[in-house]
Amino acid sequence: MNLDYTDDQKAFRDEVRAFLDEKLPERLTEKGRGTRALTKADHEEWHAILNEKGWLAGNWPEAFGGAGFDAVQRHILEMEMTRAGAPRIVPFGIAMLGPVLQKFGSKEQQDHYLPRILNGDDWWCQGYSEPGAGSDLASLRCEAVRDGDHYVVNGQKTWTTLGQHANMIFCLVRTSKEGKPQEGISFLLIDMETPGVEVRPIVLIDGGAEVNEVWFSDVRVPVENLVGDENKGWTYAKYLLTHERTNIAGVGFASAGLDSLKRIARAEQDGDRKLIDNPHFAARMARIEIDLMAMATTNLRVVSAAAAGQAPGAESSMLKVKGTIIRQEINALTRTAVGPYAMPFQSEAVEGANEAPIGPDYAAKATGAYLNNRKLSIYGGSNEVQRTIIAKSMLEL
Amino acid sequence: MNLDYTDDQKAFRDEVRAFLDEKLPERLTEKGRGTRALTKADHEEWHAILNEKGWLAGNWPEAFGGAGFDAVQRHILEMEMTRAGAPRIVPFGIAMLGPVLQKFGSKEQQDHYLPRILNGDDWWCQGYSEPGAGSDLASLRCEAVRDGDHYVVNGQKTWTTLGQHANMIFCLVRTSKEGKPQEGISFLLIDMETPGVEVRPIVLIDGGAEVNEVWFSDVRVPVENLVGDENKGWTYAKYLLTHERTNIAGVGFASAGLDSLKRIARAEQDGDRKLIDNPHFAARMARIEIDLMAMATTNLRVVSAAAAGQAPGAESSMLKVKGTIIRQEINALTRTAVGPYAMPFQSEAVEGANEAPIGPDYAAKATGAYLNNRKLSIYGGSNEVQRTIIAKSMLEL
Amino acid sequence: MNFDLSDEARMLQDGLRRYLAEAYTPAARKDAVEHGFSGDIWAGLAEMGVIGALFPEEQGGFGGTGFDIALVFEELGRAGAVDPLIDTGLLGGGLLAAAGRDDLLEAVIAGEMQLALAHTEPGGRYDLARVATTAQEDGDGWTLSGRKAVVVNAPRADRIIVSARTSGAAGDTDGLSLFLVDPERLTLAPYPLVGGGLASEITFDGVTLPPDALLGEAGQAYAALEAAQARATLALSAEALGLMEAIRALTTDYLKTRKQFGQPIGKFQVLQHRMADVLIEIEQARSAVINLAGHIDTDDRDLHLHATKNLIGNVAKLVVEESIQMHGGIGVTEEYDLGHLAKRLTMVDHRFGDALWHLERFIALRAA
Amino acid sequence: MNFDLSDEARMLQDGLRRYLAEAYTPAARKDAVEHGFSGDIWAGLAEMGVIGALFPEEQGGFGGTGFDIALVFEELGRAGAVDPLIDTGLLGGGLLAAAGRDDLLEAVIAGEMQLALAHTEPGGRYDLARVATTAQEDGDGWTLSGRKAVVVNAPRADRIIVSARTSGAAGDTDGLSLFLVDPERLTLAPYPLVGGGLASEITFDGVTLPPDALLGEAGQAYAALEAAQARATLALSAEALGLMEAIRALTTDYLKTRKQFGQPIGKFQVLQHRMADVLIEIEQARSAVINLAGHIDTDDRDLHLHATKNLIGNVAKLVVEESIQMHGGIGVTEEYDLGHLAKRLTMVDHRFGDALWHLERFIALRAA
Repeated sequence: MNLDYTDDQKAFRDEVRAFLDEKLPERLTEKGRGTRALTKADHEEWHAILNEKGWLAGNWPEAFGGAGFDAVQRHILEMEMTRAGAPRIVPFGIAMLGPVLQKFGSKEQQDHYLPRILNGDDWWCQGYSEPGAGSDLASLRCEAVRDGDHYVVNGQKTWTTLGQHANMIFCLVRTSKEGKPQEGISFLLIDMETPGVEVRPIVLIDGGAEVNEVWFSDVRVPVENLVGDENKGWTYAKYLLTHERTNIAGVGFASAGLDSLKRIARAEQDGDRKLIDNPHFAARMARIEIDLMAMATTNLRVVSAAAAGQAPGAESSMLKVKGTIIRQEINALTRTAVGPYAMPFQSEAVEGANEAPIGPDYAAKATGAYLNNRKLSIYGGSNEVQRTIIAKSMLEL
Repeated sequence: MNLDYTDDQKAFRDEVRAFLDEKLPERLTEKGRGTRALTKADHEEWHAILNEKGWLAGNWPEAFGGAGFDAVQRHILEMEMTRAGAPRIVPFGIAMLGPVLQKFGSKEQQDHYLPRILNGDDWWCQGYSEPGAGSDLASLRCEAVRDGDHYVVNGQKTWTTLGQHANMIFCLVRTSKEGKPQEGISFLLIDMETPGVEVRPIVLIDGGAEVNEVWFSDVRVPVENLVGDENKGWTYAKYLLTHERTNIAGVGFASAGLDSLKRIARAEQDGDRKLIDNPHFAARMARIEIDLMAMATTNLRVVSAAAAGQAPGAESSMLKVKGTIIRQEINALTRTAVGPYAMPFQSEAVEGANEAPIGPDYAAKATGAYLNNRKLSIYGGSNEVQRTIIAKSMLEL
Repeated sequence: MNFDLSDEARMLQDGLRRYLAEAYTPAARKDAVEHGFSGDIWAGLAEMGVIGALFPEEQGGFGGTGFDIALVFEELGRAGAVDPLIDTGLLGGGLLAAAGRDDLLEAVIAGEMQLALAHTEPGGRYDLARVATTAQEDGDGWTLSGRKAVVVNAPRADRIIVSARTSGAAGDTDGLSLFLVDPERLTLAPYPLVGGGLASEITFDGVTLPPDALLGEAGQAYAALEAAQARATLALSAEALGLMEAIRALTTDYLKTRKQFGQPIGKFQVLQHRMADVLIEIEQARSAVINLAGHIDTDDRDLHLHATKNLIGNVAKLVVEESIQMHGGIGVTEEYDLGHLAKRLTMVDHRFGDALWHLERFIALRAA
Repeated sequence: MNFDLSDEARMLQDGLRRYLAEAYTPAARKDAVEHGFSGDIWAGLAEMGVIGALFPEEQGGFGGTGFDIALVFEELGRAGAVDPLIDTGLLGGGLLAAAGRDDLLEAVIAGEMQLALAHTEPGGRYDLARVATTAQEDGDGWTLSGRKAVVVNAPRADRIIVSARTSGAAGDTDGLSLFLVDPERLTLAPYPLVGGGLASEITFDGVTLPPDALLGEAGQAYAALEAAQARATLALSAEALGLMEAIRALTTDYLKTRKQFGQPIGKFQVLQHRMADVLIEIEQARSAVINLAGHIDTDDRDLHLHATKNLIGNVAKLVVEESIQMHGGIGVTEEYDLGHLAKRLTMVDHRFGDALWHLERFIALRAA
């Protein structure tokens, strides 16, 4: 046993740090820390910088233009980027669709779409959830009916994150109502410029509009946009969900959040002392930090096993649950930390958000982040679904 | 709305206090506070003192020799007795069987058994639970087969508290296997001197042996010992369970436990300060006290409604859950408070327990009480059963 | 001991609940959220005597007990009402009453005057004595200098009551004075609050006031501020209870109608038990509000104040988080009712001291 | 970065697990619970090299890393073993090693000597510096006066290491000295411990010791005590992890076999989800033990010490309470295996500092 990185891993970490020092634009990290949202152009700029270095698709094999990193390298890259305040790599093309196409897509699909993801020619979004089919994906109803060389798609998707920026969407659609609910599902790639596709923003509780409904009315999709076999989409979806779970614990986000919380607690006056010296506040913060120290090691254990070729099982679910609890507690305590300045409504979506924030800078995002991040335990398989997976794998019931 | 007692209620409280001052033997309260268990004779002595005053059966109508107190008076009596450190009134005859006989028993049963309960001629115990039928009472299997003027009882009961002192047991027995499981159950009174009854102690995790298994082998019980109608025992059992829930919140026990915890925390040295001045300890204790202050008022609301003739519904279940959580947290924090002196095994059941305790007096019971009181959330309808009752009554599912 | 409402109280409760259920339409709420309050509803509340119920007869009202306050605000909470009754009624009105300004109080009770209390300062958090703003007396009156933070209802107030130091230093309870200020003397940039309503930051940069702007006795305002804030805290706690009940009702309905995996999600035992725990805690919150209401005019006021606000803060967090989780995605959308209620309930912990703040003071009182 | 055991470590783990599964029969455990340890098993452990695994080669062992300690004690915990390896090996043996007493250490590693550390005093709680017992030097040696509390394994120890003050006052880290005492010089009344084993209170009422009873340098014992207790805390935390795993296995089996309301209770979603939370927390405990094991000889030792023991204490409470609750009545009976395991796991929080104690010190270290 050895908790330290190997010399090679340390060298890689140093390389990442040097790269971020040099190439990560200050303007983007400032946006991340402040009240302003990253624009589509911001994301594209950062993707291009990473792509130039060859690190945009750390998880892709080199044959497909990826970096071919192992799990530990990917972990190092993610941790260092988060620590440096870099924008998150938009996951839909890189982390989600890419692996599916590489495993199940046709040669034509791979040759066409994979380079376009890397180059930023396509912005993908995800069409999984439907109203009435949240955690229960198998019950989805958006249907695709074969009509000659096309599928005709009708229905609705929802919770489509950043769909407003996307020109392409990968969808689970129902192509058969026979057999078990999950047996009649297919995996379809849809150009969002096709007539009949409509995107409507959903305003969230924090005032932001990063998620969308996507409506399909007689949308004609060429049959060559089917990935793999018809009615086998459930298999591909599960494969994708496994890949989505890279960095499922969110250790980097939690660490960055905790650092930020500590800065706030050191700045906030609480009577005759700083807030960080309030023993009751400090106790809540310490419990979170202690939990995070342990979870970070659990995460490394899973990462290390993955690098050695072992597929993570219920451990992913454990990391998801614990990771979201920790991040949400950090959000809750950050809201507590800013005191009365949690009250002003300071949303990116509200006019005037580019004005100076009300109260200290660090207060502006606290309430919005708390409210918005309630989603962490809901999406990507709710924590209830994860607990059932854990129990089943343990109790064998 | 008015949170104060009425003048009559205050007068009653003062009367109770004066009575306890005068009549409650110091020897019994000392035992309660120390490491020694109350003997059968101790319980009988206290029952006799209460009976002489006419207060032993506060919940019984005066026609049956009870005090005929309303819910508020009973609450006052219970709170004052607990506060004074009086032994608990043994519930099996007074609180459980008495109301069942008064409602469903024959005139002969009432005339014979009720005075004997008050006089202390009979010590009753309860034969409800069976191995394999804990919270799921309807699945019980101990059977009574009619044979002329007798039932012949075979089977086993368990968790029979203080059964070692009892000469009588009231049992739920299966008299029919037809219909729904709860339809074939009868309520039977059994003399424990009858051949074929055997009592075996169950040693608990704290070393005590207050609960027992009771075995029945061809035990012949006269048919006149059947309460009410054959196969209607489930109805009587449910009625009994409702009555058992008087004082279900255990506010008195919790208050006494919290007072004791505070005394310990004021006595315990913790570095350069007393433990009560440790902010992290104080925070846990304050949270319990704040919870208890609210629950005490919830309890009064239910008591007040009961005094006005309203039957408590899911409120009993809420009080049971919250009440046991609070008492168990007090036990847990008391164990924490005594520090390393939680380690010596100081059980009443262990030889030498009448010697001076190891460490400070107040430490002797801490670990045993913590372990033993895990039962609070298990018996009398586990907290899981209570939560289901609450949810059903609210969700109407 | 009696937990029943008097007939008058029950009539007020029924009337208010019915009125709000009818009048507080989505449009009216939207109006109140964006503009701080809805004028028609404010007039309606005044007409029903809701403002008067907050004051005793000797102050021109017909209520004023802790239970009256709790009753009114539980109903406002249940309706998700935004109207600034705490600011105008309990803070502003309470301080006017303490200073014997019955002339203005009459207008408040009639619904004709809106008030705001400019007290908290940047960095002051929840400490009532942490006022650094100064008021200097000269021959012509008073000169105010300092900054006030998150002054709720300031943009809509007809008068703003401003606390300032006439002696001592930030943290002292002595030396605080109150001034009645016409907002036309100030530059107020309004901003919206989470959960609705408007507030302003206020900077006093040598603002001059006439001599009669002083409210009550100079230097002696702390006790009045404490009493007014105690009643406001009771009101906010009762509002929180009403919000919890509304959220619980919404969530219960959702559990019964929303289907996943082939059945209403309320059939899932795990959600049933968690909902049972939520219900238990809401009952705890109800009792905590009763405790504070029953002790608001007694020596035990502060003990119950700290206990109640601590418990309310903790239960509010549980109710918000569990109700959103049980709703799933829809729980974090703006459009659905839960969002508004959850935001208001979340903000309860950010006024008059949060759960940790009250915990520490409860411990200190118990140790005293 | 590598979380795999070395081949040697895996062999030791497999061997120890097999040995304990066979040798630690109910009768052997009963023997150990009542008498402090079982002689045959102690000899067996020594023969397998389990004691030697706690010490590095230069001290006559063949291990001594944090991971070696964690491995051994996780297995002892899994078996519910009572034997006082912490007292004899890590506390006593560690202090002998620090004082260079290789002669005695050899006997310890061979399993031929049992030790106890008499350090904590009544009222001293978990504060390592709170020693009031004094040792006075005169021409003929040392005179000890004072009281020691809950000296684990004292009744079975061949030698007792006693801490006493040669200068300073209770609370000072300077001035602590260690003495090696033959228990025949003392009157020891043994008493049983919750979860098994024996201890004594020890009163030194002018007990005289020869000059060579001093272990190490006079007045300089604090650092050695701290280091020995850190390793003992790692051992205890790893034992707790093993106990958690054993309890989890027992509870999982019970959930699969126990039927209520017509089905195995493990089919109830509520118990499934709570068991999932228990499992998650046990994984947290495993990682916390790894963290401490990996940092036991680094500058970050104390940060991880406090974090790990805090987390272990909290998770232990959860595991004990949930496992008993899921078992129902049988969970509180003495006869069923869970009782023994739950008691041992509960007691983990009462040695070397409880969860609250370590939380406060973690906060202090982070603030430093």
